Amino acid sequence: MEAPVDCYLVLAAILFAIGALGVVLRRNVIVILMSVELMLNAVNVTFVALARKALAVDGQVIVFFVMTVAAAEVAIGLAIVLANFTQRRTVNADEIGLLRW
Amino acid sequence: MILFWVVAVLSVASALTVVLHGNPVYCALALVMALFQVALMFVALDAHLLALLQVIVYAGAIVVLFLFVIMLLSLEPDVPSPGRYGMRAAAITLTVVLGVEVGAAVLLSEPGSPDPPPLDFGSTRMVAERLFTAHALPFELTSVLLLMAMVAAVVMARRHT
Amino acid sequence: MNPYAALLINAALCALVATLLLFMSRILGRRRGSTVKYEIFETGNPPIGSLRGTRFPVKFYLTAILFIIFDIEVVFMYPWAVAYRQLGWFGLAEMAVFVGVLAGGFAYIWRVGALEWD
Amino acid sequence: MDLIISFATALVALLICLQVTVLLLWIERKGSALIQDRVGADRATLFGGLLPFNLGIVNTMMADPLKLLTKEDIVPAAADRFLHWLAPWMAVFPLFLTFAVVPFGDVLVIGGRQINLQAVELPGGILFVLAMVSLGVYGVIVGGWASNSRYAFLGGVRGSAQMISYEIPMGLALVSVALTYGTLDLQEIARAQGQLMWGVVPAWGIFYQPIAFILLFIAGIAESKRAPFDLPEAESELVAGFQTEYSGSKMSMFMMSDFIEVAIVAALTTTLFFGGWQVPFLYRDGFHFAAGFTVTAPPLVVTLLQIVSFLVKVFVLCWIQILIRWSLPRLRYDQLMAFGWKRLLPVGLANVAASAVLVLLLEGWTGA
Repeated sequence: MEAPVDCYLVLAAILFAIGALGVVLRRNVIVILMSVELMLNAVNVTFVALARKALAVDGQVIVFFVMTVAAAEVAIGLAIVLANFTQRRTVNADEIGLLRW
Repeated sequence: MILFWVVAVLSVASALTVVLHGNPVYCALALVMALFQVALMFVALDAHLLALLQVIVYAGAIVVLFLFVIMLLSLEPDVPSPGRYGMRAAAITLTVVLGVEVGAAVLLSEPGSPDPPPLDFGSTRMVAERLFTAHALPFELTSVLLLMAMVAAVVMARRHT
Repeated sequence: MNPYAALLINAALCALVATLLLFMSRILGRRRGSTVKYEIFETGNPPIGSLRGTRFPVKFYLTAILFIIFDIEVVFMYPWAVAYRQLGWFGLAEMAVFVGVLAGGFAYIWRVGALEWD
Repeated sequence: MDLIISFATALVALLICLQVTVLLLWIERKGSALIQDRVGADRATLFGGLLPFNLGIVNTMMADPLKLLTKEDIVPAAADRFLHWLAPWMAVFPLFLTFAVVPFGDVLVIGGRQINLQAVELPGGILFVLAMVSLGVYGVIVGGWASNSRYAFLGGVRGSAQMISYEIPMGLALVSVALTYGTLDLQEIARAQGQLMWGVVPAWGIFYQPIAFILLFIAGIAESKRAPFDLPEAESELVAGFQTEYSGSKMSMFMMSDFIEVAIVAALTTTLFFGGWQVPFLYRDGFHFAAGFTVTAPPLVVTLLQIVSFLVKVFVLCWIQILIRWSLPRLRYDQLMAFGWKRLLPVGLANVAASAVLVLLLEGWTGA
């Protein structure tokens, strides 16, 4: 028997919550970025599940754009982490401070 | 149904590993695992093209970049240390609120599975035709986003060499 | 048969064989360890310092970042290639703009010298 | 019944993969000897030399893997034990799985039951191959890092940077093939190559996409980390690269992954550019030659011919890769990167653009 679509929605919400937890709890910027990826993926699952439910393929199309955003985000995010690391030798979000170079 | 539970348990377990494991390399590998489970969910939800692209983009590219950065910076393992108690409280509240919200949403919605999808639902051709006609403008804008990411990354990386 | 079920069977089989291979030496091989054997190989010298903390040229990250960008570009091309005959000239123009923008960026990073290894 | 058939085809795909690998080991040892004017491996005898003659191929094929598998397994004290074990598995598993989507024959009909000679009939076959190949990076980078050794780590970093760089041209080559056939299904692509052009030349992909073939072949060789792209394991610089700290069966798994990649490149190019399992003039009921000359053949024979044709093509392409490996010197790292990014990538983009325009012009012209 196939699992109803709603199950996937709940699962996606749990994954999203775990990702949010990671963003708040961890201090390592790289792990924070990973948690953000997790959240984005949870959202993707929601999109796909709803696309399946509404039988409209647009939900799947949006996932394309989410993937692109995720890739761009990681590319720039990690470039910032790198630039910061070469200056201060740390990836700790608390020590980095806000936007000061 | 069995498959769903396997995927659910594995994905939650690997997601928790990402969040809680001290060694960033293990976090990254757990992330790969979690993303695989998401790909399996896509298959179950008839998003066949997306499942494959998920593996190519996330597992094949994004996590590789994560691993590169972690390994080349040779980071020491760190324990998840919530610095401020306010943050921890906020996190738990957030999670609980979200859980309640989703539970309510699911309970309030009409139960039951929708109609079986048409045979080619989620096939490459179907998704592509939608993507390149109805969503042509976002698609073009995506290129600008990628362009900005490319240029920004290069500028950032070069500044400090 | 559902191709994904078949894929699952394949994956199970492949995983089994790979795991068997992995533990083969533990099962078949003898074990006669010594401290020297468990040292890191550094052409005979005792290893100096630790690998952790060594830094690497920024080029490697840059390569990985550029790879992600172009990978996304290629990913968009697959569905486009499949539906290309239905899209016709409109599809061609669409992809031309998309690739054109990225090609501009590519020309920029080429000129700036981000592709040079020295 | 479906389950049994599925299991059987899966087994066949895996066996093809393993056998080709072991056979390649022998071909490479003897082939390199041939090229370098040596005798090559000739000492392996069965039963300790009790047999008066040397069984050659069989001996080497058995002796080499057996020797490797019975060696001591060493995990350096400073290594990350879990990842050290995980890395070879991650290197080999996705490559094993790749063969599942490669069609090695047409549909075989036994007792009214149609069996597609492809373990997994995935509609996105090309994407699947690309995904699995891109997962191959993990074994290299994790293996190099987990060993905690300088040579291994340098090799791992070099290797992974090289592999991801050459994935882009590979992807572009595959896109132009997908454009030509309008599908991502490998079996459909193989079937589409069954026609004849002007009644004589088989309509193989190489005549439609010669540049894509060259791109894919070069990028594939770079993916398999063999000369002239063998910088990650350059013996004279990095001892053995990312596999320096590995021994026994784990080391053999890394070695195997290289050979499987050679076989994958060969199988993929065969399927996309050389008609896959197609034999020129052979159709489901037998040969149909140009001048109406026909030879009928039973379905089983046709299928066998197809499988043999597939394997022969694969081995010819493997042999070409081995020739290249033993003929060309190693590139320098900057040359390698410059070649991938500044030459192959623009050529790949141009090829996609040219194919796109040509597809529209030709099909508009013929009204198809």
